[in-house]
Formats: sequence, C-alpha cells, structure tokens
Amino acid sequence: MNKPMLQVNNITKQFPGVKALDRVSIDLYEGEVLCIAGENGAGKSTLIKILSGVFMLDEGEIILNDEKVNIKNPLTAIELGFSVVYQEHRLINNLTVAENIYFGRFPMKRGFVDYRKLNDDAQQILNRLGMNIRASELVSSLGSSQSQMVEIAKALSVGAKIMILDEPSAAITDSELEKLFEIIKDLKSEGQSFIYISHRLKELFEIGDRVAVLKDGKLVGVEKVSDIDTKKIISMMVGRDLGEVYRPKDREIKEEVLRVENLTNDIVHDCSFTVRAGEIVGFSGLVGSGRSELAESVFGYRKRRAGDIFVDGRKVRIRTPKDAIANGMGFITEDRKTTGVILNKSVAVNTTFAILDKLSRAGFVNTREEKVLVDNYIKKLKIKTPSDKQEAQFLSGGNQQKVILAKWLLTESKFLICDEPTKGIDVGTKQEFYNILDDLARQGIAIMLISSELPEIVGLSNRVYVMQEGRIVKELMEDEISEETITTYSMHEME
Amino acid sequence: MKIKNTFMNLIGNNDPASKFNRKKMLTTLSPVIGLVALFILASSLSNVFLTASNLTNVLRQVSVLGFAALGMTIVIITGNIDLSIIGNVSMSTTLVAVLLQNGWDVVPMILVVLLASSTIGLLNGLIISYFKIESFVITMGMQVVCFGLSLFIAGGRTVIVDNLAPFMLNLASNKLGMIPVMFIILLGFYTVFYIFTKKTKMGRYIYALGGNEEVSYVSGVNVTIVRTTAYILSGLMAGVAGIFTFSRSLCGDPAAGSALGMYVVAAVVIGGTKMSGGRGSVLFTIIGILIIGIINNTLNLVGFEYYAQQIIQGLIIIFAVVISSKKRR
Amino acid sequence: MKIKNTFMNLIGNNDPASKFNRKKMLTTLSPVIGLVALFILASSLSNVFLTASNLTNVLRQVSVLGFAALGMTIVIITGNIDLSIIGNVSMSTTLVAVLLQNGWDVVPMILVVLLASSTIGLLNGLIISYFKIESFVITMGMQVVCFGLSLFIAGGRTVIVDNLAPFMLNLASNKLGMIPVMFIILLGFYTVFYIFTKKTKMGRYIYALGGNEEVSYVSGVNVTIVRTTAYILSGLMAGVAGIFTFSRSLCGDPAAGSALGMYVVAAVVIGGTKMSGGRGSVLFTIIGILIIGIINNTLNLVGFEYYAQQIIQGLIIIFAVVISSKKRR
Amino acid sequence: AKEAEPTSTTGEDFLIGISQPFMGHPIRQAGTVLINAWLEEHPDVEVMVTDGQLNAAKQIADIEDMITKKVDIILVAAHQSPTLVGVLREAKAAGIPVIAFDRTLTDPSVQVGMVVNDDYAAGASAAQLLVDKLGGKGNIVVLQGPAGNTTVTLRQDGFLSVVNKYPDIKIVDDQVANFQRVQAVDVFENILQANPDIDGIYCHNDEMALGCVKVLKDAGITDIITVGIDGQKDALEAIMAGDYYGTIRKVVEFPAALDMALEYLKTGKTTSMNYLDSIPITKENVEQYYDPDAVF
Ligand SMILES: Nc1ncnc2c1ncn2[C@@H]1O[C@H](COP(=O)(O)OP(=O)(O)OP(=O)(O)O)[C@@H](O)[C@H]1O
Ligand SMILES: Nc1ncnc2c1ncn2[C@@H]1O[C@H](COP(=O)(O)OP(=O)(O)OP(=O)(O)O)[C@@H](O)[C@H]1O
Ligand SMILES: [Mg+2]
Ligand SMILES: [Mg+2]
Repeated sequence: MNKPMLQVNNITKQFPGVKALDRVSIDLYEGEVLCIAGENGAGKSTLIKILSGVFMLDEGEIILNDEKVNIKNPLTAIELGFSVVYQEHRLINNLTVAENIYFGRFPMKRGFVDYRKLNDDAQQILNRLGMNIRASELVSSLGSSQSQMVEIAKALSVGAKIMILDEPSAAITDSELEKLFEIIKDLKSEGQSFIYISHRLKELFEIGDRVAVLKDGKLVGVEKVSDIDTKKIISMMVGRDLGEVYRPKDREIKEEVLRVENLTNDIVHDCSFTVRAGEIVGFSGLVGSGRSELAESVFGYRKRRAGDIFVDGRKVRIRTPKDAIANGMGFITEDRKTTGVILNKSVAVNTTFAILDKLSRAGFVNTREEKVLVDNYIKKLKIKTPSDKQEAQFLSGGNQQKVILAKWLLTESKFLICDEPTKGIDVGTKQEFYNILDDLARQGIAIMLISSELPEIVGLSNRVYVMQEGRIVKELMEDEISEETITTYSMHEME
Repeated sequence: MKIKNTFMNLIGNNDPASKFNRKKMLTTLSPVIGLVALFILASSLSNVFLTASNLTNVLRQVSVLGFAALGMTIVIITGNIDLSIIGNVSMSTTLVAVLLQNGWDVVPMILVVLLASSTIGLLNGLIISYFKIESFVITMGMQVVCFGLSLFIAGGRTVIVDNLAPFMLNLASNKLGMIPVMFIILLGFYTVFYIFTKKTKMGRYIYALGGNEEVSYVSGVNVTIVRTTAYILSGLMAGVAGIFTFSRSLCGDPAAGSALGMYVVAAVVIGGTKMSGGRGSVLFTIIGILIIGIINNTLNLVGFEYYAQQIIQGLIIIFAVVISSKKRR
Repeated sequence: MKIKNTFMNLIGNNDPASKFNRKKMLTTLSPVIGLVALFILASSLSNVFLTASNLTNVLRQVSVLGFAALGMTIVIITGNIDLSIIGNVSMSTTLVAVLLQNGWDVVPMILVVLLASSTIGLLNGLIISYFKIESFVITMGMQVVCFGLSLFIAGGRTVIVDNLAPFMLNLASNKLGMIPVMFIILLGFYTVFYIFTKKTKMGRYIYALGGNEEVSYVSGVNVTIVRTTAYILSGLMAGVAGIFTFSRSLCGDPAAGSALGMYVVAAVVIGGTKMSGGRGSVLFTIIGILIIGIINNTLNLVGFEYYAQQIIQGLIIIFAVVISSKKRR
Repeated sequence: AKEAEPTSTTGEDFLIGISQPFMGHPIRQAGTVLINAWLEEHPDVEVMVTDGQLNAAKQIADIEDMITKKVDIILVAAHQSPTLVGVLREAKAAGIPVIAFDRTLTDPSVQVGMVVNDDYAAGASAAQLLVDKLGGKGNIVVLQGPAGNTTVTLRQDGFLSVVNKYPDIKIVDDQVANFQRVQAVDVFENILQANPDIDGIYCHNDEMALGCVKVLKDAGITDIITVGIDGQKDALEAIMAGDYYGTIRKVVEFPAALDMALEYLKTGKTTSMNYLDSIPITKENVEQYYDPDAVF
C-alpha cells in the first residue's frame, strides 16, 4: 500500500440550492475496501455518481493510475474499470436475470447472443451468492431484496478493478451479507479495490480497511478501521454522541388491534398473527421469506385467496389500500420508487399526500396548515432539502425515505405497518425514528415492524414472528428474542 | 419582486429565493419565449399580422382548439391521453345542430350536449381503469365510435339549422372591445381549471396519478375515480368545443372535429406539459394554442406554396417542442 | 413438452418450468384467442368470408399495414412512438411513382426510396435522442413534413406511371398457391425482425431501452444509437410499405399513407405490445394486422351502413385491446 | 410569394383571394397551373391561395385571414358549403365580393357570381350513363367519397334521383372509399367477394373508379360497367383503352373564375352566372376531350 491507484482531488459538485460536494479529496489503494459514511444527504452517492460518469464534476480532478482521467459518461467509467451498484434499484424488469447480469457484455456466438453460455455463467454467479433463483427468470418476478442481490451479482460479474457498492445491504439480511463479504474478501486478495457505503456501521468494521466520513459535502476525515470504533464514527458523522440507541421496552400492552387468520395467496401461506395496542411486533426472515408480501396482503395491496382480518375484534373487508386506511391502517412500504414517493412531486405534496382528506375544506387544500405540518417533519426527521417545494427526485435516497416516514406518521393510524422503514437512513435519524415509534406505541398504536436489520428487530420488538417461505414458523416472546434465536428459526429447515 | 413572486406562484413555484428556481423558471418560461419569437417573426413576415383585426381573428380561431386542448391537458397530466376528443367534438357539433333544428331551446340543448360528451369521457375513464389498459388505443377506438355516432346523428350529411336563436347566431362573432367573447369564455375556463388543478384535493390527485399511480393507490386514493374525473372533464370540454364549433360555422358538420386533428396534443406539449404525466400546467396550454394559431395564420398571410406550408408547419411544431422541452440529463 | 418449450421460446420466455408461465402464456395468447373469435364471427356473418379467394384478399390487404406495423412495433418496444410512418409511406409511394415515371430501373429506385424513408427515421431518432423529448409530437410534426414532401414530390397530383416494368406490375398480384407473394415477403420480414429482436445484441438493447432507459445508459449502452436504429428500421419499413402501396394501385397518391391512419398503432397494441415499452413481440403484431384486416373485410362483406361500420369498428378495436391486455394488479 | 399592399391604391393592383378546399387532388393542382398561367398575363394581379386541408374550420379561418388581409375579392370552392355561410357574410359586410367556383354556396346572396360544376347534375348524368348502358336493369355498387362531405352528398343525391326511377336497378352495396384510389382497391376487392353478380359500378370520382378498374383487370373481369365523375386525363386514357366505361366531365374553373373576378373588380358587374355543363364522356366522344398536354 504505497501509491494510491485512484486519487480524487478537491472535487466540488454544486446542485441548484445545494453544494453536494465541497473540495473532497479521497485516495483508494489497490486491494483495499474504503468505506464511506455520513448522514443522509452528505454527498456519498454524488461522489460515486461522479466516479461512474452519471454526473460531471464542477471542479477538481480524478487521477487513476497516475493519469488524469475525464469521466464524461458511464461508458468511460466502465472502460476505465469501475463497476457500480447504485443505491436506487437499477435493473431492467423486462429482461431475464441473466441478461441483466451481463447487460452490455452479452457473450456472442456467430453474431447472436449465446444464451446457453449467458445463462450458465449467470447461474454460477447466482449460486456463488447463494441465491435460490433461476438465471432465466424475468427480473419483474423478483422481490425487491432479490433484485438487489442480482444487482450485486451484476457488479461482481464484471470483475472490475474498482467496485463501488452504494448501500448494497439496505434490506438484505445477514446471511446474504455474509456471502457478499466472503466474495469481497476473495476478490480483495486478488487485488481488486472496493468503495463501500452503508449506514449499518457494524458492517464497516467487518469489511472495511479505512473509513472516510462526509458531512454536508465536506470530508471530515479518513481513519483506519483498526484505529476507531462506532462511537467515534458517529461523532464524526453527527458531530455529537448519540447515547443509547434503543429505549427500554416497558410499554403498556393493551387490547388486540389486529388479528389475521389463515391468510393465504400465491406467496403467503396460512399466516395467522395478532398485533395489540402499545405493542411493536417484529417480522423476521430471510430475503424472499414473504414478509413484505404478508404486509401487502393485509393492507389490501395484494390479492388474498383466503383468510380473515379483524380490526378491534370486528371482521373487516379489506380489498384495496383505501379499505385498509379507512380501517385505521398505515403502511410504510418497502420500495421507495414504486410505492413510496412520487418522484416529480415536491416534498410537501408527498408528505401530506395521505392526509389530504383531513387537510382540505370544501375540496380545497389548506396550504397554510400544510406548510406547518411539513416544516415540522422536515425539522423532526432532519430532512435535508432546500425547501418543501423541492421535488423528491432531487433528494438523496435516505431523505426520500424520511419523506415516506413523515407521510405515514402524519396519518396517525392506529395500526402502522413499517416495511424496512429505516432503509438507507443514517444513524442519527434512525434513533429519532425509533423514539417516535416507541412514543407511538406508548400512545396505544399497534405496530408491525418488518426489518432485515436484526438489531432493530431485537431492540424494538415486544414479540417477533419468524417467517420462512411464506409461512410463519415461529412466534418469539419478548424474553426469547435475540439475534441468535431469530437466525436459528429463519434458517431452520422445514421438513 | 412582488410581481416575480406572483409569477412564480403562477407557475407553481413558491420558492423564489433559490438559484435552482431561476433555472426552472427559465425552462418553464421557454414556451413563452417561443411565442414571443414567433410573434416577432410573424410581424416581420407580414405587415397585416399586427393589425387589431387580425389579432382578433387569431384569438377567435384558436378558441375551439383551446377548449379541446384544456381537456387534453388534464388527461395528459394524469399520464394518459384522450384521442377521442376529436370524435367527441364532431359528435357534439352535430348534436347541437340536430337539437336546435328540432326546435330545442339553447339551455336544455347545452345541457344535453354536455351530458352526452361527458358520458363519452366517463366511458373512456371506466374502461381504461377497469381493464387497466393503455389509453391510446382505447380512446382511438372511441374516436371512431364517436365519428360513427356523429354520422348517425347527422344522418350522414351536414345539418343545416333554419331559425337560429340570436344567442347561437352571435356566439362566435360577439366581441368585448377587440377580444372575442369566445376567447374570454375560454380564459374563464382556463382560470377555473387552473385553480382546480393547483388548489383542490382532486387536482393534486390528478397530478399525483400522472406522477406515480402506484403511490396514489397505496395511499388510499381511488385511482379509478381520479382518472375518470379527468376523462369526464375532457369529454365536457369536447362538448363545449363542439358548441363553439357549431357557433363558428352555424351548421353541424359530422367531420367537424377532424380539423383539430393533431393540434390538440401538439398544443398541450408545446405548452410544456409532459406526456409522461405529472408535470405541466393548464395555463401554459394557452401559449401552445396561440403558437399553433399564429403559425397557421401567418402561413396564410404570407402565402407560401401549399406544400411548403405543410413542411414549414411541421418544422415549426418540431422546433416549438424542442424549445419547450429541456434536456433531462 | 418439446412443442410447448418451442412455443414458450417463441413468445419470448425461456423458462418453461415456472408456475407463472402458464398464466403468462394465457395472457400472451389472448390476441390469438381474439383472432380466432373474430374469425368465427366473420364466417358466421358472411358465407363468403371463408372462401379461399376472400382469404387471399385479406392477406393482400393487410400486407401494407403489416410492413408499417412491423416498424412501429420496434419503435414501440423502445418505449417511443412513430407517428411519422403514415407520412413516410405517402412520401415513399410518390417517390416510387416519380422515379419510375422518370425511367429509373427497379433496383436503384428501391434503393433510393429506402434511403429516403430511412433518413426520415434517422432524423426522428436523432432529434428525439439529442433533445431528449417525447417522440409523440416530434414524429407528428415529421408526419406533416412528410406529407408536405410527398405533395412536393408528386406535384400535388396522383402520379401516373406509363411503362411499368413487369416486376412492379405484378408485385401485388403474384401468388404462391393461394398466398399472395406480398404476404410471404411480409412473413419473411417478420421472421428476420423476430430473430433480430430476440437473438441479437441490438435487439436486446431495443427491449432494454423500453424497459429502463436509465439502466441502459449507466450500463454503458449508447441509447442514442439504439433508439435511432429503431427509428431507422421503422423508416425503412415505411419505405417498403410505400413500395407495396404503389404496387397495389400502380400510381403515386400523395395521401396514400393516410389510409393506414390509426390502424398501425392499433395493430401493434392489439398484438399485445405495450406502449409503455419493453414488452411485446413483433410476431404478435401479425395477429394484430390480421384482426384489423378481418374487421374491415367483414364490414365490407356484410355491408352495414357506413356510420354503423364506424361504430362497430371502434367497438371491436376497443374490445380487441381489452382482450389482449391483462389486469396488472 | 410576395405580400401585396392591403388595399389597391392606384386602382390598378388587385389582390385576389382563392380559397381551395384541399390541394391534394389533381384538379386543384391543375387549377394552380392554370392560375399561374393567367397571372403571367395579368401582372397587375396577385393572388393569395389557401389550402383548407379538407376541413371546414381551417377554411373558415382561411377566409377570415383573407378578410383581415383585405383582399379585393374572394374566390371560394367550399369544402362544406353550409359551414361557410357565416364567414362569407362577414366578408360581404367587410365589403369584399365573393365568387363561388367549383361548388355552389348554401347562401347565394353573398356571391356576385359563380363558375361552378353542378355536382347534383353530374351524379344524375353518371346515373343515366350507367343505366342506359345496363339497359335499365342490373346490380350496381356505389363507392362514395368522405362521409358527410357536401360534394359527396350532391353526387349521391343526383345519382339516386335517376336510379330510383328504375325499379330493376338494384344497389347491392354502397361503401365509402374516401375519394382515394388505394382505398377503393381494398374496398372493391371485398365487395367483389360478397357480390359476384355485379353489373355496374358508380364511383363518386375517377380516382376511385380507376381503383376499381384495376381490381377488375387483375381479376380478368370484363363485363362490369364502371362509371365515375371528373374526366381526369388518365381516366380518359383508360376509357380510350376500353378499361373504363365512362365519366362525367368536370371543368377546371380557371381561368374563367379569374376572368369573372377581374371583370367584377374593374366594372362592378359580372356577365354570367353559369353552371358548367356536366358532359358524359365515353369511348364514342373521348377523342374530342382528350388532350395529351392537359394539366388535368
Ligand atoms: N440530481 C440532484 N439535483 C439536485 N440536488 C441533488 C441531486 N442529487 C443529489 N442532490 C442533493 O445533493 C446532496 C447530496 O446527495 P447524495 O445523494 O450524494 O447524498 P448521500 O450521502 O448519498 O445520502 P443518502 O445517505 O441519503 O443516500 C443532497 O442534499 C441532495 O438533496
Ligand atoms: N411482483 C412479484 N411477482 C411475482 N413474485 C414476486 C413478486 N414480488 C415478490 N415475489 C416473490 O415473493 C417472494 C418473497 O419476496 P420478497 O423478497 O419481497 O420477500 P420478503 O420476505 O419481503 O423479503 P424482503 O423484505 O427482504 O424483500 C419471492 O419468492 C419473490 O420471488
Ligand atoms: Mg446516497
Ligand atoms: Mg420485503
């Protein structure tokens, strides 16, 4: 590790109203994993997109192997040896998994795409990642975590000199992550370099060599992982100490709010569970275990073939999300882009979108009242945006997620489903959100929490249901909840 | 500053402070710039163009297009399209003629025509929502149906009305100063629709539907109602356009709507509304119809060869769309 | 099982094992079901329909539409649309006539016509890609330009050709058994395009562009080239359609393309290709053109009143699209 | 084209507005050629020609534009006559005289003269031509122009007024082919399938008739009588060749209409208000009307 292979010198990137990067300089050495940490909107993804040719830099230079390079579009970046997993999902739905993995690099035979080789090669990579899907399947039939894994497979298959992973672990579980880390370690020993971004700080210590911390577009510092601890990183990121992340769970649990009996459809089988007022109930399982599908089915977003839903002891008819909302439910969905935010609408419009009924008089939206509510949440969740009129597509991923949280928190539902609610959110806001959830529970709200981040489930839940292949296989009581028990039941082979 | 603020409000932007918005303002304003450029070009090409009577003319000529394009804008904002409008205008025009011919009074005639035209919109909305199909071919099919209906209503030929009520007789020719009353009514409709789309709950839902239908659905919005509302409004405006088409020619031509042809969508897009949905503003469609009206007027005044007229017209439409769009990346 | 596999491959599905595919097969097949239903309906409405000579007729009549719709399918798969086709067909038809009239040989004539029609496609592709604008209004403007050009080329009249080469004279009437040679050539084109879209790199990029342009871009694919290729192919097919349009009437009518009107897009969508891009198959467009051809043929055979023909035609198109779509949710 | 002064100052320069319903038809193009030739001889006159593009609203706007441009006189061939009543009254009110060419106006009170073909009479002549040839009995097929069009209505009504007098003439099919040759080919092929025993065809214009002639020729059918209207050059050639039975001669109204306009502008009077005759042309008299250099 003497000479850096990649040098980023004094890079500045200005967006209208935001300086996303402000004279940032970072080096990357051969065979190292450089982690980047920072709050939402700190500029991490912007840095990556400059390296990958999606954005042009305003000032500064990029030096690769002692040569100044001008990365003017993604093709140049690819040719220079970068491969990227972007934070937003980027797959082509109407092509197969294999075609996506080798997109732009199809194996050819006599002028035609060699599908046999394509599928075989792709299948090998998938198997190596421990993924239980066929390479010839269409991407549109995958769940969101599975497609995230396919993206990782796509980036890995390139064998690029520098691999950039922007929050690859959001919404994938520990077992998949383990496979990913194994592969990274292998490749690293072959001299490949990595830039790795994650809000799960634990991972940085597992895989990283050095950590660079960004704050408000400026580089705060670069440290060797061996020299620091989580606390230090957090104080570099946030500028202060966070203290205890999780509050004690001594909530007062009252009457049952939601009961689901024998819910069944194509993906979920015979699921029964209850959630009570004042209780946070965790749902755990591997990628593809059907947690999101269960939530969607309860909420009327996905068709049910059988099963009954009871709210406050009364059997209710829920066939569309509208019915669910009318019965006091709220649903923080998993997929930001498809069901989360309206990208070309403003922060304000997105935030109040589910409560327009309450917010309008005689059909007219009360914009004054709206602004108060929105500004309040912008402050509370530290949504980084130039104004409440900014379109959601110009926010960083984590800040978009915060808008979704705000939107559903505003509905004041008595039963709130949270599917990967902290996906892509920085540690500071996560803690704030945990406190909000805890407050809600204490006010008597019933909460269903789906998360692939085990500490979150363990730290918040009063009870946990473990799912496997669309079935609830275990209910864990508060004193049984631990990362070990959950993992055991998630992996346990069913006969 | 006050004026600028009001303007920014008008184009739906309440945050004049940031640098970003100046850029945004520029791109939003580009249709206006296009209009001004065309205006200057037109007056330099023909010394008649800037005469009051010619401008009055242009305003009258664009009005029917304006009503149709208003409805189209709403539908396009939802991310759909309504090709049935031109059939619906034909149908409404012949219906006006036949009802008047049969001695109906103006008010009940208007009510029946608007009811009929809105029903076409209702059907569009329901079919598209219920079967979840793309609006293009459905409304295209509905256009053919409407055209058949208008031939049926008219008995296959242009309907002549004998004793016209003075109201209908003068509807198109009345003026307030130099401004045709038709155009003032048009502005009234645009104002109402502007307030409707920007200030009401349903207006928000219409934009949101075009932005992301799934989000609307998950957020508990009845997307069928929203889409159908947009189509009903579009049908309604086709009916209004039909009434004014009649008032222009004072007879019921079963092919009346075909004159609008491709201009309706062109006006909307030139006004900066994106066909992908969720973006744009009804107000700017006025710019779109004016641009189209001025192109046609100027081509007549200058008197190019007829084939050159077509070529120039096509090129200017392409050019206008290019100007009113901005680079995405 | 082997047959099923081959079929699944045909409809673009390489994964016959999964459960999803039976359902998918059904929805993909629905255009075929629609065609069969229409076939039965047509033969029960008219006892002439099923005669060999009538079926030959239908095949000949759909051929021109088939060429145009083939190009349109490619463009629609990329998530764009090409309304210039009908102008381009007119332009090509008149160009064929004028060149032949001026004594050109068949081969150089064909080359020049295809070059001209592809150039229109090239321009479409470049303008849309470079300015990143929606294809609808651009190609609509180009349609008007093409109409102007075809009036210019033809000098405003139908161009009559005096001494036609036998090749051109018999192009439309030649048959192989009962099958018109035109239709066989059409099938040849469809086969080539099918293989092109499904098996070649560029073909897959065309699908990918319609699926997600952003991903294509960040994966290093030159989206401008892909889109422009699609438009060039579409222009090329418009040229071929123009040559065959000429061969049908043996004269160059400057409005020839307008007969295709809305049928081109309708055929593509009825064939199950989605206007949102990325989904569909050129092969199924054949079903679409056959459905349209049979509707028109049957309406003529049965001889309804013209207004009723329009209404029925519109309703059947709506119905066919409904059948060929499936519920998304 | 250069722009003329809005009003003639010297009393010598004239601006004549010519509102065409559509420019894509051979007869319109022939008109343009004849207009240009006439203009060569009349350097003191300029014209403003507009193209109604087959739609009524466009033609109304065209005439409004002529009024604002203060043309000295308007020559108009209506796409849909009734639709022009209002705007032509406006022209009259603005002091601009109107001359109808090619087609009659619904409200003749606005015109100072006309040079028109009588479409009703043309339809009737065509019918007579066909009926006579068929000996007063047989199955016939009609191909119409665009539905709702005034010309179409008149050519159809005129035709029916004669045919209805012959109980043994049966109209077995009546379809629309929009005046287009290409469409007529498709439509007539289909009709021929359903009606094998056709004796005669009436088409609203020569273009469609020539489409039918081509279909018949391809099918090797020689005993079906085809009749159309217009008398365009290639129709006459087909008549000479024996492929096409007969047509009704339509006269291009230029330069007659321009002469009438100029006369009115100079003298304030027009000498004649005439219908051009509807002369049937068949193999017998075709030589008389055929001109190899004709523009139409
Ligand atoms: N296309 C854009 N237009 C305008 N502003 C942008 C754009 N992309 C990013 N920004 C702004 O730049 C800043 C940095 O964004 P970036 O996406 O790099 O953050 P990040 O560190 O990746 O955050 P996160 O952890 O939430 O993903 C944010 O304030 C964001 O709002
Ligand atoms: N749109 C879809 N169409 C078909 N199958 C789907 C679809 N979405 C998900 N599935 C299937 O449902 C199963 C579960 O999906 P998913 O990965 O979302 O589960 P999950 O438990 O919610 O996991 P995670 O929350 O980590 O994504 C998978 O087998 C997936 O293939
Ligand atoms: Mg980011
Ligand atoms: Mg999930």
